[in-house]
Amino acid sequence: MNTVVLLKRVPDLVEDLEVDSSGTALDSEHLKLTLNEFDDHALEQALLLKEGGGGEVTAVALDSEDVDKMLFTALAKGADRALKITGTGAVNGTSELAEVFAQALGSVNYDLVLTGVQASDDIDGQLAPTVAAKLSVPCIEVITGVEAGDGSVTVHKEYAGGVLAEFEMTLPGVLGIQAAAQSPRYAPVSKVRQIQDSATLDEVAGAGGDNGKFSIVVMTPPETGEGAQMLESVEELIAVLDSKGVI
Amino acid sequence: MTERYNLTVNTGREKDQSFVEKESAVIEGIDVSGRWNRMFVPREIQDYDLTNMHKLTAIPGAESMGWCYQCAQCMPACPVDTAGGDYGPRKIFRRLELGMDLLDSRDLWLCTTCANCLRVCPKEVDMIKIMPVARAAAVLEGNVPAELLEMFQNVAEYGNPMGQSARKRAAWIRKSDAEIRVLPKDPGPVDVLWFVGDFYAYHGRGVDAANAMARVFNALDVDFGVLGADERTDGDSQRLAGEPGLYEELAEHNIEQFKQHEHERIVVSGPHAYNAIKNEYPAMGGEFEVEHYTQFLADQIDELKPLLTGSFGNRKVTFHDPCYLGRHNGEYDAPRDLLEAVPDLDLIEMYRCKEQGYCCGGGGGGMWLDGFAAEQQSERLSENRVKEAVMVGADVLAVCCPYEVSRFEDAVKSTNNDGKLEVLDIIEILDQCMGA
Amino acid sequence: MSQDVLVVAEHGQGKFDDITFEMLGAGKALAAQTGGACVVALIGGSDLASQLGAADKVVTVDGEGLENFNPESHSAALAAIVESTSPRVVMIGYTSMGMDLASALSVKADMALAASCLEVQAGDTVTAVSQLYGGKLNVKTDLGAGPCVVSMLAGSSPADAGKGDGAPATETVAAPATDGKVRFVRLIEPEAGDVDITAQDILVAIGRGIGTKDDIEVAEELAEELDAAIAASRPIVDSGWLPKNRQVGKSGVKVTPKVYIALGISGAPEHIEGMKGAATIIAINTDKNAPIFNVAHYGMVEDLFDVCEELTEELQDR
Amino acid sequence: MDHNPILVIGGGPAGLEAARGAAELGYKTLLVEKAGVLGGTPIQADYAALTPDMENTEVAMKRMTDAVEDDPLVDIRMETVVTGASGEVPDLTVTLNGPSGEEQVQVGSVIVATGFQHFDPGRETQMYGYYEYDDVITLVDTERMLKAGNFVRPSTGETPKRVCFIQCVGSRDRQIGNQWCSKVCCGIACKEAIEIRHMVPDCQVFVFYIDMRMYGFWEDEIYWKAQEESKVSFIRGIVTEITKRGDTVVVKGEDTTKGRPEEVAMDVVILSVGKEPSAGTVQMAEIFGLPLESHGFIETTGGALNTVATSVPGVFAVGASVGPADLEDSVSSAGAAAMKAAGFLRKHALANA
Repeated sequence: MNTVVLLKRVPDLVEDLEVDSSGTALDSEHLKLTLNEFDDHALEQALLLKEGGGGEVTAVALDSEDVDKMLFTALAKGADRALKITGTGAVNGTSELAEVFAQALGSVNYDLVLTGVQASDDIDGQLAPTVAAKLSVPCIEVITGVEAGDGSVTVHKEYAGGVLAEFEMTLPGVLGIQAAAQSPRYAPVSKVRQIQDSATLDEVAGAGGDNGKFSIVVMTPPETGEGAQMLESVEELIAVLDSKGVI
Repeated sequence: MTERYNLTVNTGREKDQSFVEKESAVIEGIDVSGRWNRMFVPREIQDYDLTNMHKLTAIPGAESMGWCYQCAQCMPACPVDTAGGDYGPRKIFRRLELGMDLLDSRDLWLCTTCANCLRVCPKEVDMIKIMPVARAAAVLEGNVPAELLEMFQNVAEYGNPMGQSARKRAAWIRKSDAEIRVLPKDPGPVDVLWFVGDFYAYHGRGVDAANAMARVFNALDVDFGVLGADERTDGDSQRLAGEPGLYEELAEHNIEQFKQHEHERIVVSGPHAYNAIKNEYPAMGGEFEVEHYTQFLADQIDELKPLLTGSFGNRKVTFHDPCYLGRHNGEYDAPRDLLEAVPDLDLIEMYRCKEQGYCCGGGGGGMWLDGFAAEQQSERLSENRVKEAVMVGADVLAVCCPYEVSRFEDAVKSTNNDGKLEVLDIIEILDQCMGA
Repeated sequence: MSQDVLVVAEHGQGKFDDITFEMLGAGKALAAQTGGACVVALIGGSDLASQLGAADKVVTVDGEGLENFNPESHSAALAAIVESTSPRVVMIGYTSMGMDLASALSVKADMALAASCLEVQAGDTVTAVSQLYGGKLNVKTDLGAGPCVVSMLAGSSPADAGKGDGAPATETVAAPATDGKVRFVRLIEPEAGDVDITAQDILVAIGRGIGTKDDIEVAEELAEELDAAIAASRPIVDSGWLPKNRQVGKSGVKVTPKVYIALGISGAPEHIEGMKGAATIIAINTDKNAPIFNVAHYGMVEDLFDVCEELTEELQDR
Repeated sequence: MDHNPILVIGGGPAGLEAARGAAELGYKTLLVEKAGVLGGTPIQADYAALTPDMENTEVAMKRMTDAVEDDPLVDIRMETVVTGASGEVPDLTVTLNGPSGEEQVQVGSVIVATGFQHFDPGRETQMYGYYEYDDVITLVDTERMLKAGNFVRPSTGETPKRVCFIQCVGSRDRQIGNQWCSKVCCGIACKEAIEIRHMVPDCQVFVFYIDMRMYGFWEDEIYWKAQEESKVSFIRGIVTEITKRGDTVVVKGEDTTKGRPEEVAMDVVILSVGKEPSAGTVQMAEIFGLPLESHGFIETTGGALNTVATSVPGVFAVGASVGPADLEDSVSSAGAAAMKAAGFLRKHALANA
């Protein structure tokens, strides 16, 4: 089974996010991008499927800051091929991103497309179902388990409260991965550096999207309302617990 | 209410693979599943399968693992065995002879590279060389304890093991009451380029020491600057813990930073940074004059002494030699010279000091294997050491390695020595006694 | 295009999820702004329609394969309802089921979409406020005048506003045929856990800030002192450090204890969704900007280990 | 200078060196060798290489035999034994029995260099099954195979995968009466282990030992090299018995550093047999009236400071005839004896001048 993993770089939430003077975009000067953690799970799940039943894994990402390293890391982890989509410029939102990915997938032979269930910057929907709709293939979101079958996959979709629904999905299709069967593996930097020197990234020119059907009015930190009453010491904390009658 | 969890996902490799453990076992109605199961190993040794021994000793750098002739001199010197770890170079050798795959074993991760074994080993079985290359091989195979893996990921992503924002490395400087020149913002030649280090920059107790250092430098009129957010982890612990590529990336970065700013010498807060810059960076193209802060200050003891106007109240202070300042780099005097310069400070020695100094457990990546190691040992190395400090009657345990303040403070608590022993960085002691 | 607001009901195992009523309340308010009706799309389980008294109208689709949620057949059914009702705004839950429907509908029906919404307003155009970036920023978007889809965060409006008596008018749309590419097999209930955290008075919840599996011990000791149970955010459970039945939030459970102590939890919306109903929330985190402090009643910017240890000791001494 | 020749009994390394030394000092020497070839045990037992230098035995021994054969002062009698002696040195009458029959010669001094014999592992007990199992062999058998360049399992002729040495067979054992350490077996086992690893690189070699007795330079030049370069495994704890299981022989013992019993299958087991006084040594002692020390070797009387003098003036004993010795010991004592025999004759000549 050949699997494609769509990887997306998102703002790193470890950093403070600042909005630029327009009020409608993040301040790029202080912006650090990192791989969407759910996409990392999608990649892990793809690698597990390959290790379990063969096939190839192709990692696909849009050209952006540090994307080469991210793709070489995917190769170091065990992906067979890395595809960089170039020349798209800034992409506005999930719908446009999905359009770019869907077009790029035209040049790839795949059975299954995996990507993260969501991303912290999903303004206009999630990537997996959006790409699937554009490709006119089935999709299931919030997947925590995938088993390869013959021309199909059996998956577990997670609902609130830990209830799982088992589905069978005919391939080709798309899955939005919530969690891989194991934590995403670590790619030793030595290996990444070695791959960087020996492997190459495939490139494909990206076609522009539909520019999205929304515009950002303003980005603001959430109102804190009254906010929390800040405690300065454990004594104060004990007083609070005492007042709530729990100690 | 004690809780028991029913875990289905196992992420760590915490058990010695050389032991056969039944999934469950009940004897006379008592469930002895799990770690007590070792009794089910066949008592007779039925094979000496040396495949794994040969696999290991074929790794360049790990050859000497096969040289052990079981004299066992390493055992009493090994801090891990002392702390009930059932561990030591001789035992690793024997387990290898019995078929253990070190790359897939708990034994790979317990060594702190303290070099006590090498100090006494007549065959020069060199764990300091063996462990990093063996671990690197294990890391490539994906066999890494989860704690350590998280550290690698944090360092790879953010340049510090805490996983904190790289930009916030300089955050402590903004709050400091000392005058600190941040070279990327305020470039120009300086005498001293101070390599602050992760713990001084990010850890609460480390920041205390960093501020103390800045104040002492100010008082001595040291012409110094720091790299601020451009600094990254020195990489020594990552190298020793088995991520040579990550080490190289960090070293390349730091060397480039060091070369960008004109300076006479680098002064470091930590022994690991000292070891890396002194002994490892040259191979990466970075030749620099580097001093540990105790060495730098001990050289100026005559200027320092008149500034030490306060009293240390005749408190008894004992000093813990950091492995990477002492045994690895031969510096035993500078820290003691500084402590002896403090008025009304009574310096006493622990039984295991200088060349024989005990290890805090944080070296060689141990800092990020604390939970893993604690599970394998009857006590933490830091706890063993704190007990010794208390035994010799010390009021203060003085350290000069940024890993150690938090390690030993935790150990003071866990050994119920709260209030009996204070852990202070030497720079904090100097700062306290500078009057105001 | 009508001015109606179409609320997509979410249900499972014979009852509506809270989000259905939350959206119904919000949908009615929105319909008041558009001047249209608030219509509920009920796919499968048309026998539940009687509980939707607050709706102006209920459009149901029933048929084989719709008894249980199925991304493919429910998407097709929703598309049929949207085609027949031609609403201005479709409201879908930002939930596991809703995620399968909203994006697909947006592409297939060529409608604008805003995800993870806290609120929606309609004037000449529809605007929505999405909670994004792990709760660190709210993004207000303009979805234009045309039809649009909004997916609503659970808990973004009160459920009570969507509850009402009466029997709304009911319309039925025929279930469209599908390719059968997605086939429902079965539901798997979580294994009964040792502790039901939804039934606890006090929860000590741990998040990513705990650092390592072994450090959970610190929280456990505190929990023992408080006679509390241990709960966790998603990353802790994903790492296998605690079992699934301890997970609070979107893909875990919703909890309403008297006191919820959040240790090292930053407060991603997915987590807050599950715990904001707690009577008292105490958050301890080293990052003073962590979104958890927005929902917490009490906060401490401290290292969780220090606080836990000190608190545990103090409690032991009492 | 007229004198009766110095009689050197035994053409092994010690005898050859004694003869060469005496001749070099200008004394006529009569070298008597029982076998048809010079070179002693290293040649007769087909040693492949000498310990510790690993020099080819043929080459090394040829150098020694050439030295005596090329020297006109050395009279060599092959296939000849000493059967009697009467009178006193320096005018001792010795009866020789050789290819040309019995002959009496007058000798001025005697150097006994009759060497040792290997312990026979079946002599006292069969616990190692030497005569029972084809794949249980001795150091000597191994030398033969190594010299032939074909180290195999004797039972099948196949290349072995696992071979072990068992140290101290016939040595350090009160039960069988040999309480001494044979001094060289540890080194020879290491040497052979190295040779096996070179010849059969896929074969794992183990050495079961009580303590590895590597004297002087043998420590790092043989033992450490065996371990560090040839990756021979040394397991502390001696084997107690050997049993046959299917196709393999199983060694049973205790791994003393683990404190656990071991039962490990081997393809070939090599018994590191020790040294005993040779039959020739015992006979010569009788003929020349030399007392034996408590272990059965010829007693020397000078203690540590004169290692070759016997209780009979003018009669000296060297090499392994006086106790376990390595080549260095044997050759050194032979040199000392040559010097002392020459000195004995010279003193006598001067006294009678």
